[in-house]
Amino acid sequence: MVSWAIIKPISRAILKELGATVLILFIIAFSVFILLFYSPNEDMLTAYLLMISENMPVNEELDLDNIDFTSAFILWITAVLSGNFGLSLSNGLPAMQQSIEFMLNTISLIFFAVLLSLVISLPFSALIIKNNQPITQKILSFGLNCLSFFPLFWLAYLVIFLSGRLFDHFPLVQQSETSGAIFYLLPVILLAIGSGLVLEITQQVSYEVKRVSKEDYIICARAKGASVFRHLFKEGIAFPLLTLLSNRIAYLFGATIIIEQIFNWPGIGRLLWQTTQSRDLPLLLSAVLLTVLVIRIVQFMSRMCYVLINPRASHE
Amino acid sequence: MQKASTQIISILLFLLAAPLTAAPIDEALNAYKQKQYHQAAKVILNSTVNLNALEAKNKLKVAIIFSKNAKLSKDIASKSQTTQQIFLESLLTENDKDKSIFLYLYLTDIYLQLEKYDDAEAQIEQFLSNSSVDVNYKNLAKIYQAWIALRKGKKDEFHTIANDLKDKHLITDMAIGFIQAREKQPIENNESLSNNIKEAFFNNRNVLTTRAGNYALRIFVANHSLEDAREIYNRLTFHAPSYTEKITTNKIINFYESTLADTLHSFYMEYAKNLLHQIKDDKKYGDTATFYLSDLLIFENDEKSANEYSNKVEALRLLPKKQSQLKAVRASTHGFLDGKRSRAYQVWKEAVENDKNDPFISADAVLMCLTVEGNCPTLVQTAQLAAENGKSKRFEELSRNVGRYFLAKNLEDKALRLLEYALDRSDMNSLLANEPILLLNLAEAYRANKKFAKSLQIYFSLGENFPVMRQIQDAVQGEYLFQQRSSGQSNVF
Amino acid sequence: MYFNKLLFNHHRLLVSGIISGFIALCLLSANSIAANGTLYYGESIKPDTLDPYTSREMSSLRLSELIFNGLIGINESQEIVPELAESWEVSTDKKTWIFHLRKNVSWHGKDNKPFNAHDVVFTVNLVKHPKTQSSHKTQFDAFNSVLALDDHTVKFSLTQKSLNSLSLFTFKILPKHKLSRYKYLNKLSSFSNQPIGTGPYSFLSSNTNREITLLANPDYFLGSPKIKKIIMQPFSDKNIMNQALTFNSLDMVVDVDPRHIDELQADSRFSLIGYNTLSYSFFAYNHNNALLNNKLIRQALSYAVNRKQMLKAFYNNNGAIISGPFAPGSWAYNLDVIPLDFDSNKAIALLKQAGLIKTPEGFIDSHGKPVRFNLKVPIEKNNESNKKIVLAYKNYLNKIGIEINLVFLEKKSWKKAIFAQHDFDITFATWAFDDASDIDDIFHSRYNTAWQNNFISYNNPKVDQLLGLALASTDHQEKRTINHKLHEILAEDSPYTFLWSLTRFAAYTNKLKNIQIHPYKFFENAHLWEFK
Amino acid sequence: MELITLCYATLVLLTVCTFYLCASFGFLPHDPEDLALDQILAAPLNTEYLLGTDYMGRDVLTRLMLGTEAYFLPGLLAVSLAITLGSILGAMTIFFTRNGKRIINLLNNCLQSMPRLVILFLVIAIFEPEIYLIMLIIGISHIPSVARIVNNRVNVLKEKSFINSAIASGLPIHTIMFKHILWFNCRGILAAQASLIMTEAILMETSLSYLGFGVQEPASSWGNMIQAGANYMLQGEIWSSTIPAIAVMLVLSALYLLTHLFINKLDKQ
Repeated sequence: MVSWAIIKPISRAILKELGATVLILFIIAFSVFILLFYSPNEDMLTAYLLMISENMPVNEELDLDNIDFTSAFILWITAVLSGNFGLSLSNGLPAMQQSIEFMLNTISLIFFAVLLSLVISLPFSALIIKNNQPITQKILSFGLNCLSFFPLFWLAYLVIFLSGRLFDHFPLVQQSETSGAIFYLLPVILLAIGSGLVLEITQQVSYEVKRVSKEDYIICARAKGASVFRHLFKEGIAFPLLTLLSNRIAYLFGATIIIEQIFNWPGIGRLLWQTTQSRDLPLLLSAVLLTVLVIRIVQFMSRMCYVLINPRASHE
Repeated sequence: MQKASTQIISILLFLLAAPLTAAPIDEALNAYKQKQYHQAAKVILNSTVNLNALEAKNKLKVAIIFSKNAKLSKDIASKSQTTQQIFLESLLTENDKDKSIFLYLYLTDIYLQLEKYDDAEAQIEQFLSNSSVDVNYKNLAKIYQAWIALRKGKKDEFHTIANDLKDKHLITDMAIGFIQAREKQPIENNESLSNNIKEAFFNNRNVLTTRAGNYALRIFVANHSLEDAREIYNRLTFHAPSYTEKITTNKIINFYESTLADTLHSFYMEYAKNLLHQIKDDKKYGDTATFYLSDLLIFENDEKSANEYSNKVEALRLLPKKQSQLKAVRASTHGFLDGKRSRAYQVWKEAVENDKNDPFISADAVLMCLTVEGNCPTLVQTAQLAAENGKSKRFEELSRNVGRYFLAKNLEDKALRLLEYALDRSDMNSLLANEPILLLNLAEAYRANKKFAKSLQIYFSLGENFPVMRQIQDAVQGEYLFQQRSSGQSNVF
Repeated sequence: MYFNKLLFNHHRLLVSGIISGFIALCLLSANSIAANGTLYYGESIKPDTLDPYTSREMSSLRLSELIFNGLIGINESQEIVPELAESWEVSTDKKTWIFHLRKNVSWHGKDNKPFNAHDVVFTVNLVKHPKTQSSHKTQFDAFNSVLALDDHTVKFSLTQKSLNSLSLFTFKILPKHKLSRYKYLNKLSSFSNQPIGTGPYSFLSSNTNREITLLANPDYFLGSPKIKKIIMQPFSDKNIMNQALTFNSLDMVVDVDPRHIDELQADSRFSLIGYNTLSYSFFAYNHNNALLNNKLIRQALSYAVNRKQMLKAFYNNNGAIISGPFAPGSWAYNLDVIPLDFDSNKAIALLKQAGLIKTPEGFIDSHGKPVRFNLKVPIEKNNESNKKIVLAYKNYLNKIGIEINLVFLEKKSWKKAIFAQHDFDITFATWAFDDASDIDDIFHSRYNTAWQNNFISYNNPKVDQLLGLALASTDHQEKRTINHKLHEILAEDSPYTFLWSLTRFAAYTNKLKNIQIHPYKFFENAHLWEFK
Repeated sequence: MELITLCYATLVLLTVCTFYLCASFGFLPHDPEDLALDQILAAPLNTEYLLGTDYMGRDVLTRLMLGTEAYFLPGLLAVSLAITLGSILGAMTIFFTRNGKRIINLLNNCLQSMPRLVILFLVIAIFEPEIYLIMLIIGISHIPSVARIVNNRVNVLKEKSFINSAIASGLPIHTIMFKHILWFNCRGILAAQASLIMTEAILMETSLSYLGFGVQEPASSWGNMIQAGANYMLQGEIWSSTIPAIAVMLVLSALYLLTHLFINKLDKQ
């Protein structure tokens, strides 16, 4: 039985978020395009515009060599809206399709990293909650903290160095044919620990659970002998996790740039880096837009989950 | 008190004496350890140290340095003959009017050493048919003719040609003396020739050309007047051409003294043998000295003393551990030179088969077979297998010697493979830290496999330590020039 | 080692516990292990383009060796071997060459278009087009005209005869049917990224990592290649590339970093093989700068640099210091020219002689401005030995009182600044040559326009004249003499500070056999390589 | 406990300040440009070089001291930019209509949905990789988030009708804005925010150094020291990168502890 009371706030939130997402995508596209339009490499822009205008009904008189900003932007945005992101300048494949391919690799990396952080940090926070000694707690979390304060790439080098000494054969590099899961090992561990995800989850969850369990109604319920687990899970674990995820997702994408660079991981971060280096405009633009889109989707989803669990939140 | 004062005095004496005797030898040993053998010898010979007055220990050190140089010079000499032959022949075959007539003369020289007398004769006649040559060179050509006659066994013809020369200069006489010294003939007018040389170059400070230096050094060595030879050595330039011909403004050919390396070999050899003879009865170092002496005798393929030394080597006692393990192989090698060949093959074979883990005895057996120019295909095959399968640094010497053996037998690709193995096994972090003889053979193997750039690269590095290498470098450059086929591209790396 | 033990004797259990738990998790979804028959090799420089003409980097030239063929080829023992041409004739004046082409050769791709004489003619005209930007154009200047006599015969006439005329025909042939809509070659054309050739390997795919997959061409006319697939993986981090090799993720590394040589040499699983000895590094001085146009100043800069020390510290003495514009492995190197020794006093004296004034703060020029040069260097994450050299150079010059302003540029902008705009004072680079040792395009004043190799705008009539003579000479010894003279003049004139020549090393696993590496083309006979 | 953390944090930050002062007055143990090419990658705790030498034979300690300038000053720039502009913008929201706040929210959302490194890439691709420019971008990109936090605080204050009563009591607007809102009520938050931004700026510079676009040599920064040393790490020469990495860790942990102190204080308020 679906009641109007649930549907209404959710649909309202969906509409609100969708509107915001579209607006944000537009703003980012616009500002990126400004940056690129005024960059010194005009010939690249011309080549790019030429390419996207090839299979489009464009005004024949448009002079692509001396195009002004508005018409260039309109040209680009119409092309993008019709799904035409152009072909990559460096390998001639459709740009968006490639970006999606790379994005999937990154998403799997991030997914596993989040999973791993949960696997590590939930038991850990349980441990903290259970023996309620502030000193050990602080020292433990401070130690974890220190790990995430080391520069990520240095940590990666250290792990590679040590794993090389420890295990004789340690597959470091993903080969396109043999995407065996073992290649995920180091990058995922590093992403989880080095970017501070483990630490933050531990802190947030233990803090929130403790806070919630001190609330009056929980104490009350406990006294009555009712099960408080559902509530505790909702308030103490699910909410902080969702907030954290939507706040940190952009940062995680940033961290993958370094990780992917080190492990030669064919992901979107590396793609972004390489396309800025090679000035491969079509690919760069589609990769940036895709990244923003994915981040927005993740934020959107977590918001939806939040609203689903707690319909009152849609008002905020 | 007394003890202290004697100590102080002895220290003072040591400090005073040290710069006079020990310092150059230490410096030389240092260079020797860094495999700069030429530098080591040069330091000793340039210093004021009287080698005959040294203690036995230092004499041994110096003798080892010299014998190393002697062996290397021999190898350089043989490599330079082959490379120069190829280069000069390809110059000869190039269809062009601007050809140098001196080509014929220098080619004769090479052919003579390679014992191709008919070719040599043909070349020298070509040279003499040209009328516009300076009289000195004409005389030289005639001397070469005489030399060919001598090699063919006609002693009288040699003398008649030598005596009939007109407009003789000192250099002509030196050339005749040089040939007699090389052929181990008694040198005519020995006394006066030596005196003339000394007068011309020692007192008057005339410039010693490479050619004159080469001749003089050989003559003095043949006379056993080592101190004079040393004087000549100190003034020698090792890397200069002995003749530069400018054919047009844009075409210059350099000709190098092809026998210089060989002369150096004889010089070092004589010196080393001399020193070793002096200490071979020493109580402490006598046995080691005898061992090294026997080593040199094997290297020279000396058959006369082979019998005597084959027993002597067996009886040596006070040897370093490594050398004493080599006694059997060395004694049998002397036996080989004495005619007991099958016995020697047997001993070598056993050495190779029995010693697979630490292969320095088998490496020595292969070296012996190579040195006495024996034919031991099965032995080398076993050694080759061991060398290819062995991974550690100890296999460097074995691979090197097997590679050298193949190179000597003209199996260039096999040789290159094994020498590259040797380089790989040696694990040195810079090229020049390797044994020069390995590098020299490797460079030659590269050249023979037409990998000229690599060959030249090694020669270039070696040339810094061994200036006499220059003649090979020039010839390899020349051969490369004729063989290169590319069209000319340059890229940013 | 001490550090390892300390750390791991105690924590090993914990760490391996966590890791093995995770491995178990991962293995649930593990795929198959690498199929043998694929050769992975690592490069540190991503190729710009894949056609053989528009790029100027070794990495793409190596690839083009796999994809394309010339009419003839040169094997690693310097012999001319027929490739697309079966046989050839030459007129008596050596100016007209007629090539009979191989029949039954087809281009890669599903349509199997046959290769014919028109492709050859098309290629020559395409590269000769004035708008084509290629550093290979000098080679094509020698062709006067080219004509297809029939489908399998081509006639070339040359402008002048030269010593190695035959070698001109090693240029790679491009397919006419793919490029017919282009008038000239452009880096941005789709062909440059998805090339089609006749060679032993055909281009399969390239992803944005520029990981390039090549597939064996079973119909290759010199026999089907033994290795089914070759995959080129670019690494932005040389340390990781080396690790990938030692952990068996790669089968071959094309250019081993000097600091890994010792490590790989000691490892019996790998073979190290040296190649391209014909290359050298240098600091180049822009002659458009009024000060650097002065020979004395350039000489002074060369004197001020202690090359021996740098070679020892950075390369462990694995290289040779050179004195002039040729590598010591080349036939043209003049052994009589001795490299300048490090002598800072002489450098200072020369600077004073050139009219600069020494003050306690450093040198100033006649207008009282401090002498200050911009040294532009590409940021190459993977080649940090370059950075060391540049820093040491700056340090040496600071010591004699000349200020160097280091400008690190991103690689693309560096190329543009150096080769196109000539906007720099000093730069550091490395040339790689083939064995013709032809420096015509580097020092001839004719080649000082954009994207040509004389980017320092060197102009010396005497050098120009000698270069012309060397090009036209048909006498081997004469050619050598001229080059020796050039060496002498250029060493004296110091348009560059010539540094050293290093051997490049490739490393490969011992699982591979029949490996022969061509001294400067690398993959020349890759179709014979195989796995054990 | 608090005392210990406070001591630790001040000690670390004081050391950094001393380093900076020493570097700017030229009190350095070695000449930073002096290359000892025969002493490359010397281990720490030797007689001549306390913390060893780097890959060019330069003294690590000297470069560590010198590096504070290029490493922290740009970061401070980013922080001060973000904090001043962000807090002013946030405080001014009292005059804003609902839409004004929405714009701030939207901007913040925009910046939150784009990895900051990507923004930096775009800027680097177009302009030169200059550290101050990079830090300017970092600073600017943090303005909306600071503004939003201040705005939230202002909203809370508004609910307590704190501001309205202040305006009613006739205080001038700027006094209310700076003194009452920002100083009395936001200083803890702002300080925490500042140290967060600083942390991010530092890590960002280090990451960019790895990609080759941080502070360029020969100027030293801790980031490029770690990067250069890391090249030798896999050969077992771990010290020249570990020392600056540890230094970074110490500073960041000090900042982290300070932040927590502020936040705790705030909680108690």
